[in-house]
Amino acid sequence: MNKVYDSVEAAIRDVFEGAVIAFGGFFSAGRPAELTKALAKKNVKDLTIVLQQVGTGNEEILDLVTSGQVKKAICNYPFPRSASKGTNHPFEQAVRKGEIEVEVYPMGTFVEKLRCAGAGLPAFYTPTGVGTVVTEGKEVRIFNGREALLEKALPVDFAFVHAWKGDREGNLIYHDTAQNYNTAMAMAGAITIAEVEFLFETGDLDGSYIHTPGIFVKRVIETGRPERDIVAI
Amino acid sequence: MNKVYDSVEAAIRDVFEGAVIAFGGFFSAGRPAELTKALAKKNVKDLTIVLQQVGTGNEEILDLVTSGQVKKAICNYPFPRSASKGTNHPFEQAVRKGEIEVEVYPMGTFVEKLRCAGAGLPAFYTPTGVGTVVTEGKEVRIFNGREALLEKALPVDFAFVHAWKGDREGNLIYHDTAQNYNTAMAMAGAITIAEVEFLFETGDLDGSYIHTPGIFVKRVIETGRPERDIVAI
Amino acid sequence: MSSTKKIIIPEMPPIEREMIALRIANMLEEGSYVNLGIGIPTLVSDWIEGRDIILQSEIGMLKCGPLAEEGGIEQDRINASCEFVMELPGSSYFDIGTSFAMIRGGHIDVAVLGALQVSAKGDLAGWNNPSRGLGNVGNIGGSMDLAAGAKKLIVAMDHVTVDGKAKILKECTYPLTAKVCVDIIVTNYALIEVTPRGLVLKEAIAGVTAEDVQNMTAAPLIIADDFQEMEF
Amino acid sequence: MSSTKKIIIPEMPPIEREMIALRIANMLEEGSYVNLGIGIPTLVSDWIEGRDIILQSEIGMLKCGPLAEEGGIEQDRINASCEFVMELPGSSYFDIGTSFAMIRGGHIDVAVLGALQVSAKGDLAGWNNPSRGLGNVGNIGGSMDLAAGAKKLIVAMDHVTVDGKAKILKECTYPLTAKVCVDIIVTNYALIEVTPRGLVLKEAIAGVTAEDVQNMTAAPLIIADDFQEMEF
Repeated sequence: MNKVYDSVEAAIRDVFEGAVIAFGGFFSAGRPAELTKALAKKNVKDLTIVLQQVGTGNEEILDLVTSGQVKKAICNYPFPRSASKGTNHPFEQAVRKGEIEVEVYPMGTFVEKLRCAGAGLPAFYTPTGVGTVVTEGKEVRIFNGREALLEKALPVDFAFVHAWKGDREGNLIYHDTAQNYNTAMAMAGAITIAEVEFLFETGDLDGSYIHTPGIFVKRVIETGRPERDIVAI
Repeated sequence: MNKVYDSVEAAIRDVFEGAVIAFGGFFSAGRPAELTKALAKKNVKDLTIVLQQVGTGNEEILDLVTSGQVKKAICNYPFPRSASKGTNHPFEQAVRKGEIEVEVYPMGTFVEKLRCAGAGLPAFYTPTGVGTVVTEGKEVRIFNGREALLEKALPVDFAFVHAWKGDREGNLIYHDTAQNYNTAMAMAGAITIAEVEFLFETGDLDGSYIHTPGIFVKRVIETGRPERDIVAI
Repeated sequence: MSSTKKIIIPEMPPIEREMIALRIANMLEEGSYVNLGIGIPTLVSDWIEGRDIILQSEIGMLKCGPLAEEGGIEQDRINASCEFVMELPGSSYFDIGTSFAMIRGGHIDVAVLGALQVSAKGDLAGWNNPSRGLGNVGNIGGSMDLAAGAKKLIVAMDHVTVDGKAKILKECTYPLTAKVCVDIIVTNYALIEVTPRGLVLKEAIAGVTAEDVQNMTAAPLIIADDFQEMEF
Repeated sequence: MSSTKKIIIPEMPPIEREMIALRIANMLEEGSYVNLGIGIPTLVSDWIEGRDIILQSEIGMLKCGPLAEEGGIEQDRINASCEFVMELPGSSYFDIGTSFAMIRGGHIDVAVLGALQVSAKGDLAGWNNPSRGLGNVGNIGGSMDLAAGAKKLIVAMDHVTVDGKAKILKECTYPLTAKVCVDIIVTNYALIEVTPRGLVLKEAIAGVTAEDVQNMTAAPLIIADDFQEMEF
């Protein structure tokens, strides 16, 4: 199998209006910056974006926001940490104006919703968030004397992930903490697209140490190793 | 941290009557044979054993059965494949006589029950088993038009796992398909005990390719690389 | 109609198990991920060597290779039937949790399973033959997950039991593996599609008529407009 | 008592943030797995170098090392606060799903978190200051999972807000992170244990009396039998 595409543009050609797209990465580490930039240029409207947070260390995602392509964001740490930075931040401003809807989940719930979508499990119970605003509108149930709330799987139409090494069949290896959400998002995507820093021939990666087996990945593009800026949150 | 024990006997010293114990392995691959042999010698009663199956390729587990230490088995492929082999099999005979209770789950449900126990998730819904005997006595609920049944986490008091390489802090690497249930069971165990073929100093294993991070493992024993027999099921 | 319906076996001998496997292999598309169950399904692997089809083994291996010959055996590399297998370029290993995420999550394009019975609606009974007398406990293994999760489910089996009883029935009488899950049944006499209208007979082996197949089948068959001889 | 209760700040200046961190570091046991939140909790790491304590970072790193100096920076190796960190012998990396399996699954012995408010029952409010005016959306991050999952939860915070309001209250008025989750509160004036009987004042810094602490606290304090001066 050869899942390699020649360009990021070709790899995202079928992203449609209203699509739900997950973006891997945690702050600066392991984010699919090249795919995101190509998406911003493509200018597809009414997107729901699923990601850790918007615009701190992954500034390229802001182009989607400022160009009005984002309808909704599903996050776990949506805003700049500092309230004063937030006031001047285009994403927070768009949320305050009601232009973008935001849904927030605790990190562990967020990642599990994605994994469950990829794993064919429609829902799960978690003790996280019981007795907080996260519980609102959700079923709460007691298991072994402890309350837990019902959370549903979060499937996505597309998952954009960033890997260190990849082969032609979509087997992926992430680098250090750049793995983060990429693994769960790769599972959750109906169409998962991986930008890889280094493309290998099939068979050149050790099959015992693959983080994302190729079955979860539909398309692969080699985008090179980026130079990341140092970011303060 | 140094989690290394000198002997399998010392590592299992606190296994108690009535304990729930998970055993890694799938048929012959990746089974904690040395820990199991030590447990059989220790002769602790009323055990609930949690494992793929009993006695095909993991004959050492039969000593627990024939010596009457097993009260219950939670499995996914409990009996020999062949009905005629089964008739002469001590585990199947014990089950037929009502001496051992058996609970059976589909493979995917079985492994997820263990992972959820290790991951602090009390329960999940799965479409697997809907409309079958597996559903009996369980809640069925519809998500997105499809039925799913409620399954609960399966925590275990002890998990015995077998790894290829391990270090003093309990970081484990499994070999090929000998990984199988070991990963999920290591997570599920209140006390997870790993027998490793090769023990390394902490820092000698590549941290990017650890299958089970040391936090899930309480005790480590080096037992050498076994010679496995070829087994027909 | 019931499972006790009188079954008439045609004079024409059935095809071998290998040919059932070949017919199925010919249905698989290039670029697909496939899981093969124990028994006849395993034989499909003999017919796809060199093709762009990746086999998943539920034990936790993707791109599972052919059975290992003497000398190529690695004791820690087995398939879900506990047979030693070969590695291929691009093979990968993972835990059973991830393996069943693939299976249940709809990432497997085709699963090929054996069966004890299949119903007119595509219910599958395959894990528990009540004659074994073990009640509701038995070897479920990965079958229920595969039946629930694969995008397409092909059943490979003999058309009737060794003692001449129908295996394709209006309703299954054995414990189910999953309801309404089978897409195609390939037997040693015929190829049948499960559709919302019912069972559609698409192919029969050379020398066997649609009537012959119906006479071995305890559920009504709709003869396809393009009904034809099974080719390989 | 409410959060508007009149708070009296003692004349004795509080200890520095680093000393709060040191007090907490001294409570950690050898051989424990610890997760440190943003803010004062992060400073705990400065006091445990050379000790047999393993730090977990929710981004997916176990045995997270100290902050990386110029030259030791690897752009793909950051902690959950987006700071570059060092690797140690035995460090490992994994995905966030596995990371939160560790956290929620009770594998973390101690979590140290900052807080905006703590209640008499040990409720924690830390993720959302309503003054920001963003309603029910905000930066939850990993805080709710840590509060729900860690075996022991220590809160590290200033005793009162910058504008002199109580942070330890009968009931939290800010959105909760988790109910009944805090075990110990260490502030720049005192160490308080949360018990089923209520808040037990165990230690106060030198020159500060139990009464002084009560005067800064909008929940009733029980003075421990072994109440003593905070030592480092």
